[in-house]
Amino acid sequence: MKLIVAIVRPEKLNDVLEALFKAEVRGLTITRVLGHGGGTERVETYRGTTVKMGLYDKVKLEIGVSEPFVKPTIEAILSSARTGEVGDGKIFVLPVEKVIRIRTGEEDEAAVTPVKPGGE
Amino acid sequence: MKLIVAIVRPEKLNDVLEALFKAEVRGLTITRVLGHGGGTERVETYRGTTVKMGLYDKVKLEIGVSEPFVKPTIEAILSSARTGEVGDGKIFVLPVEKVIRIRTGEEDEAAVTPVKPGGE
Amino acid sequence: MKLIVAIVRPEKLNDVLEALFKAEVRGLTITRVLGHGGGTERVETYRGTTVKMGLYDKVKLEIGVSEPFVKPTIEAILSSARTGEVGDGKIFVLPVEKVIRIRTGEEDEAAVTPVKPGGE
Amino acid sequence: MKRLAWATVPLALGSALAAGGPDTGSTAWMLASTALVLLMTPALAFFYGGLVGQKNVLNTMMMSFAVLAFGGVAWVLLGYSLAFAPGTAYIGGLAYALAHGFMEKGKLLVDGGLPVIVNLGFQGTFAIITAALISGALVGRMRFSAWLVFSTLWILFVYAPIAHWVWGGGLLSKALDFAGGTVVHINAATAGLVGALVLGARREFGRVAFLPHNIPFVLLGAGLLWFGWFGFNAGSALAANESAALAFVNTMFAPAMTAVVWILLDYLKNGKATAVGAATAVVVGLVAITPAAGWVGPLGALWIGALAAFPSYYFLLVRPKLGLDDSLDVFGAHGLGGITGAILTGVFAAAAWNGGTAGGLEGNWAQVGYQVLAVLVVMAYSAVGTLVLLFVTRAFVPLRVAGRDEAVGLDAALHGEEAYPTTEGAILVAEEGGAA
Amino acid sequence: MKRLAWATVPLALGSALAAGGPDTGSTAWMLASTALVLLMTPALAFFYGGLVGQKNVLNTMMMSFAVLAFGGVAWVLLGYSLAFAPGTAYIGGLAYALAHGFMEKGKLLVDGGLPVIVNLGFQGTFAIITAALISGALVGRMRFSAWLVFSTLWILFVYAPIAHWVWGGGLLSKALDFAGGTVVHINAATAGLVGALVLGARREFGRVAFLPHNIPFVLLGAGLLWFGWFGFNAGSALAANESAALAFVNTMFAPAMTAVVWILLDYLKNGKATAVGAATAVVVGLVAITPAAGWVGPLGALWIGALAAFPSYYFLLVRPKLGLDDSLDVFGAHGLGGITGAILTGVFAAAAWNGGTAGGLEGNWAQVGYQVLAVLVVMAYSAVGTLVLLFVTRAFVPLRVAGRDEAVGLDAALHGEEAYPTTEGAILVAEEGGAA
Amino acid sequence: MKRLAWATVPLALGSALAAGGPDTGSTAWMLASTALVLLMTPALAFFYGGLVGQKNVLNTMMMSFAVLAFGGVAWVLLGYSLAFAPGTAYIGGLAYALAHGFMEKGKLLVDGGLPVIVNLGFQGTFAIITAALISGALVGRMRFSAWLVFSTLWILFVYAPIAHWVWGGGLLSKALDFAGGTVVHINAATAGLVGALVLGARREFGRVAFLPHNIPFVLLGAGLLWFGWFGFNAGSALAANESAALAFVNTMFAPAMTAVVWILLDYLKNGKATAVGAATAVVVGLVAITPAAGWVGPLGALWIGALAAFPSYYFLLVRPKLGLDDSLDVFGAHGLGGITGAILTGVFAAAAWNGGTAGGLEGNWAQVGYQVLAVLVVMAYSAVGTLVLLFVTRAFVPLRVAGRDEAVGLDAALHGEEAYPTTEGAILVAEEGGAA
Ligand SMILES: Nc1ncnc2c1ncn2[C@@H]1O[C@H](COP(=O)(O)OP(=O)(O)O)[C@@H](O)[C@H]1O
Ligand SMILES: Nc1ncnc2c1ncn2[C@@H]1O[C@H](COP(=O)(O)OP(=O)(O)O)[C@@H](O)[C@H]1O
Ligand SMILES: Nc1ncnc2c1ncn2[C@@H]1O[C@H](COP(=O)(O)OP(=O)(O)O)[C@@H](O)[C@H]1O
Repeated sequence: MKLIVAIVRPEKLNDVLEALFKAEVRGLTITRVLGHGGGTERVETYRGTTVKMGLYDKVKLEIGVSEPFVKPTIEAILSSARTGEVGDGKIFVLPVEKVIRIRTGEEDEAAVTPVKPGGE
Repeated sequence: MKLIVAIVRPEKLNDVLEALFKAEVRGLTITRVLGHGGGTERVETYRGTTVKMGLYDKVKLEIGVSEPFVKPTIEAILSSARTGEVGDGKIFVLPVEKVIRIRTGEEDEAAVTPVKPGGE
Repeated sequence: MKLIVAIVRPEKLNDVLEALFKAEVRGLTITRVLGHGGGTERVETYRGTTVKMGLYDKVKLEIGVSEPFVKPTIEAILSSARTGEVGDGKIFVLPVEKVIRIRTGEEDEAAVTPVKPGGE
Repeated sequence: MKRLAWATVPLALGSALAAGGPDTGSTAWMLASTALVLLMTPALAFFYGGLVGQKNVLNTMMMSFAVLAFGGVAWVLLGYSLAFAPGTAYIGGLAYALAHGFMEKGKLLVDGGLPVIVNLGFQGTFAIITAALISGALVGRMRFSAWLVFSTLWILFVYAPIAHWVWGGGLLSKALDFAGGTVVHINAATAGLVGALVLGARREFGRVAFLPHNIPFVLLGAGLLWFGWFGFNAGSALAANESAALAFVNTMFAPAMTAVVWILLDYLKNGKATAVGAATAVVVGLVAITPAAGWVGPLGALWIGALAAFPSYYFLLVRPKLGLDDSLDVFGAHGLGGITGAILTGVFAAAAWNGGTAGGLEGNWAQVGYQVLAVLVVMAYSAVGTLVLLFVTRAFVPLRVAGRDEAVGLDAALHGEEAYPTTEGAILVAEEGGAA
Repeated sequence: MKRLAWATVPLALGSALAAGGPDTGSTAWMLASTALVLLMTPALAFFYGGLVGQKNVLNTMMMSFAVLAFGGVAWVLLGYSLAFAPGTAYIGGLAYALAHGFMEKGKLLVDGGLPVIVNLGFQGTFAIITAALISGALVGRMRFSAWLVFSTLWILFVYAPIAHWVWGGGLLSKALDFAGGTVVHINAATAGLVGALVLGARREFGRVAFLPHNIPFVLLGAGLLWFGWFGFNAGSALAANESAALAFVNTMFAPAMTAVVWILLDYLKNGKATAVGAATAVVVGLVAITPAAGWVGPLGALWIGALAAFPSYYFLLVRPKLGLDDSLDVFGAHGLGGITGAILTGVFAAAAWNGGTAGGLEGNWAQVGYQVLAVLVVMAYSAVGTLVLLFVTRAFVPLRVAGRDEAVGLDAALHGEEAYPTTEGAILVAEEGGAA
Repeated sequence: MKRLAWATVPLALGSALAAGGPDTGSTAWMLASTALVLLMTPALAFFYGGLVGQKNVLNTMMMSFAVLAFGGVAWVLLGYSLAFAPGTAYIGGLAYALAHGFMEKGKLLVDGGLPVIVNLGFQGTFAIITAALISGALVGRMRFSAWLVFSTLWILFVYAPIAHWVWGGGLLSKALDFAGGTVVHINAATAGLVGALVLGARREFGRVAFLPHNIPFVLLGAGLLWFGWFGFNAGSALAANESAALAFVNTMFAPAMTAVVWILLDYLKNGKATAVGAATAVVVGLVAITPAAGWVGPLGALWIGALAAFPSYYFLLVRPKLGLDDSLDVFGAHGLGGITGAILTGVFAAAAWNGGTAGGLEGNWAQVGYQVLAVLVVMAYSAVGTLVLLFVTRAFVPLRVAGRDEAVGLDAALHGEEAYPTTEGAILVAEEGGAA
């Protein structure tokens, strides 16, 4: 089991979601974050107060996957999130010791295998 | 040391916090996230624009615990966050190499052992 | 490769960013979170409804670094984020299996080495 | 009381009128007042909308806006006539239905210095805000379609008759009610109380904290309500005269006094002056001065403002503990504020200021009796009428939403919208259905 | 039509005037009306600003506020004269430029019971809101400096001539347009349509869902627009008289009816009554009743309100599918609402209510012809004029922003601000440049 | 100047009055104006509330709302009398205290065509907004209870005397101040400056960027302020006459001009037209035209609007670098705008437009001297009076909050509320104390 953490541009999120969907990745969690990287800064002025905004809106995806899904997931993200300009983001692959589905108590592989829709 | 990452329904958060409190888990960090899972989608319409909202509000808890607390923490979450309907969320257990308490510089076990109240 | 996850006070964020900058750490991702710890609670009253607010605004930093940067990064955070009062936060060091820069596909060390500005 | 003046009292005021033409000054003030009172309903939408949680903002606001639409149309077609057309002591006739009765010999009728059709608009804004006020007791669980049916029927069969009794020449003409303390506030608050009891509490009531999602909106609503209330009270003089001026000044200072007392009570209790409290106090003070506005002097107004703070302040504290989910405290603010104001109008009415009608302090304690009677009659009729109409409504459509919808929030469930949509994960749906 | 009255029609109304002094009642109403119409432009800023995404909020709002500034100054210096000074049938002269023409013998001129200078302000608020309306079609991609140039020229060379034709004694004086259905709404909507076509769609159009960022703001805008519209329509009577009262009441009930129909259409389509829909309906109803306000009776107003819902409702549904990025549906709401209202004014004009002018239903179908003609002439001139001015503007400054700026959002890119700034990561810049 | 007119100048205007009755037209306008000016204080709450960070929103807004409460009550009990009752040249007497002086022979007194009690309300709204303005210099660190004490005393002992000098027949009656440039704006700004210096800067001043949390609120506040300012300036004519019309039009176009210049200055400096800047410019323009509104012609108003932009624009840029934590630039906007306006009123006063009073450009340069003198006297008295009252207040309660409260934010610390509460982690507290 791995946790794939990807930071992407917000305007690319829908493309990424679609690519993941095609790669049969179903479950994931998304967080609005602010990224700081190699890019240039933006200046904003509010009356006499001038500030540099060094942080940019980004979106973080966290995707728990079993081993066979690691590669396809990464590839789906790489292909859909890339613009080629500074600020495209990063992917981190973290080891996971255990995954549990709260609803059923199922663990690991079973926990990340999607169920038939019908709920929420 | 482990980092327990749990994604739960926002309306269950208070129950989960209470359960964790009873399990003597004190420190944790909470993030508002959006979840995508096996559930069905919601349709919204704004004038001529119709959208599917495939993301649902969830809450992510991150809890750094020492080994003996791993099991009670997971059990507290499982018992308090479950509704039985699709969308209850997941728990991930991640290995942690080191934990440091910023205030004191204490490491690992000591870092996650609560102090007496009185501060913030 | 490691992922350093630090939870700090929002009012200390700028100091931390400056300290990290001086430590030559460039890339990082920031999330607004709510922390629960050993601190005291705040009471708020809205008409007849009185609530205890047990959560405090915090900021989470996630910083992917290569081994040689682990120590300087932690030290930069410790020195810049500390106030000495309860609520200063925690640092977690997590193992990372792989890092990829989305823009270039570069992996690991190369992925977290900053590029020359000019983009975003 | 006052609306009677409409048809029967000659204009005792300034401006010399060319035969048949309106008094342009009073007409100007009544047009401005009507616009001001109309604004109170969107203002209420913000006052209420700020007080609810984020998942029910639009539903709460739409409950007010919908009355502007459905209630407004019902008013012009039928309600106005039931309230103001000649009829029995219980209800008006149909002579003014469908916008009849405003013309004579091919010209717009002028009476009391005003084009009579102004009354259709001015009185309509009162009917609308009254029904909208009720919604504060019902938010978070009522089916929107049921609200549309109920609120429209309520304007026709609860509001219009009571307006007739008090202002249309009916039953309660001995009570003093300058601008609608009983007709509007006590009436709406009683209906809200009954509605909250019939609907039952929200499922999460008592377990989850219901917090306001946007207190600046509450303050915006309170500010705009105050602004609009000048039209409500001073417009109820139906002329730009001394009575309007007195009502205006009282409407400015009474709620100021209520807010002073409320802030001091807050300090006594918690050591903290809450903004939600201050906004609530302003509304309570406005409610309390409404029946009294043109009958009392400025010092009487200050007393009414001060005294009105107490019942509402303490009732709001205990209400949640009673298990009563009058969600936004319509009864605590408008009911108790209205009752206090109605009774104190009988106490503080000052013959010198209002041109002849004495209150209890000037020896006429009988007036207090008339006031109490009017309060009781209105509450009784409003309670029964509301109950009947809720059951009538339920015959067509369930009153409450499904539990699932209540949990998700009424904005998404009933309106298919969120108050503050985010684009993340919003996938455009093409006509054919398309997309992932 | 009405503004002609300004100079030529004697005051048929009440108040006896001392020689030369203004009618204080009508003056009071016109001052209040001017303030109300001025408020409509900030209200529009909220209506539009709530409908856009978070990265373009300030730019959208500034497009309205900028017209208050640049358009206002242009109006007092030149625009008013081009519209209202004696001139040809096509355009007014320069006699009133630079605020001339308001004094006589060292005193402020009074005519028709009003200080004439009131007209400079009242008409100015119309010019401003008209240009501001156009911006809804262009948000999210237009360079702000280009908007400043274009909108100012547009007031002078498109709005002023059309106002002259209809109200200044020019070409179209046979059409009924009580408060500006053609001059304001059809005119602005046509300009918006042309502008949207010339600018082209936003880059993400059709790929990304453009969602409103704050629907309470949309409701606030709609509420304040309704409030202000009473000045717009009832103020267009230019007196506090019966005609103003009728226009007022119609302005209250017609949009109520539009909202009723719209909500029912929403229920039929999705089973959900949307808040954005209700707010839109109110605006459509207000637009539709604008030309008719003083010409039709209340039942005619309800009919116009009801019928106006249909074309706009269905056009808004298909518009995005046409590939037309009229971003905030200026044409669907103001264009179609305006056309429906203009034509139906010819149908429902009621001689008894307005003092003599019959419409189609009373046999005078020719009036419908005049109405259609006015619509076509205004649309044709507005389209051509807008096109020319866009090209003129482009000669000085590109109309569209860079693609990069469109992606980042116009608030940060063009105004150097965010609507809801956060302090995180904001590093103070010292004078010398300093910091990281 | 003008308020003197209240008691002594006969009504030179239109409407023929029945003996003793009010002029309904002027009464209508004064009621509307009073409502408009009252709305300015909630509007200011939004203008200021949007400009502060998220942790101090409610405190900032409450500083304005509290003046509506405490200041309003103090005004009716005592302040009005100190300003307007017959007394010495320095301060009024007690004849009008406790709402005396509005009746004669059991009837409400009418004078100058108006029910005299209107003045109690109209003047009260001025006193309230003036004190509320000061708060902008003090936000983020002042103890709320200290503000309650200070602002109430300030209305009684700084505002009322100055109003007496200028309008109540006192010292400064030679200066032209149509609607309160010195009494309101320069006075409040001086008090703000002194207050900011006495309190000292916020702890994070100069280290952390203080950014506005909600710029749409700033624009909403500016829009509503503009709307209300029509009552402020045109209402100061105390009648619906030519002078009111002129003041109205000037209030519309002068701030438009200021915004034009400000936007151009912004373009010159950064290439970006800021929304906060535009909103600020509108306020600066409104401040500057306030003393001049009825004294100058429209072109003079444009000049005043244009010239007023410069001192404020540049002072706002340097102010933070001076180490002066006049947090929301009360001095830069209201002080400099007010001084510029006061002096230029003496320059541009146009005898033809105002009925006889010439300014410098027409040869009467002495008037500029009176203007400067009035500015200096008001600033001197305001500074000393404010200083004394701050020390008096400090004798009872500390002026500043604890450092810890400043860091947490004044909303949570002083009011026990957050502006935008979230339910996450909010645990209901039962009566007994209960829960985790
Ligand atoms: N070392 C890192 N740790 C965590 N997040 C990072 C790191 N480096 C970059 N990021 C995230 O990725 C985003 C893009 O990175 P950036 O360096 O700007 O561009 P690029 O990856 O194209 O060189 C940043 O805004 C930040 O959110
Ligand atoms: N593989 C995953 N990786 C990360 N988060 C996930 C994953 N699967 C589910 N989640 C999170 O858990 C939530 C609930 O999951 P879902 O599949 O909808 O229901 P259930 O777990 O009951 O089957 C999702 O909304 C998402 O936030
Ligand atoms: N075990 C933990 N797991 C995750 N986050 C924690 C943990 N303990 C503390 N935190 C985070 O660190 C913040 C500060 O911790 P707290 O215990 O209040 O103070 P201190 O670290 O100074 O003792 C908390 O608000 C929370 O966000």
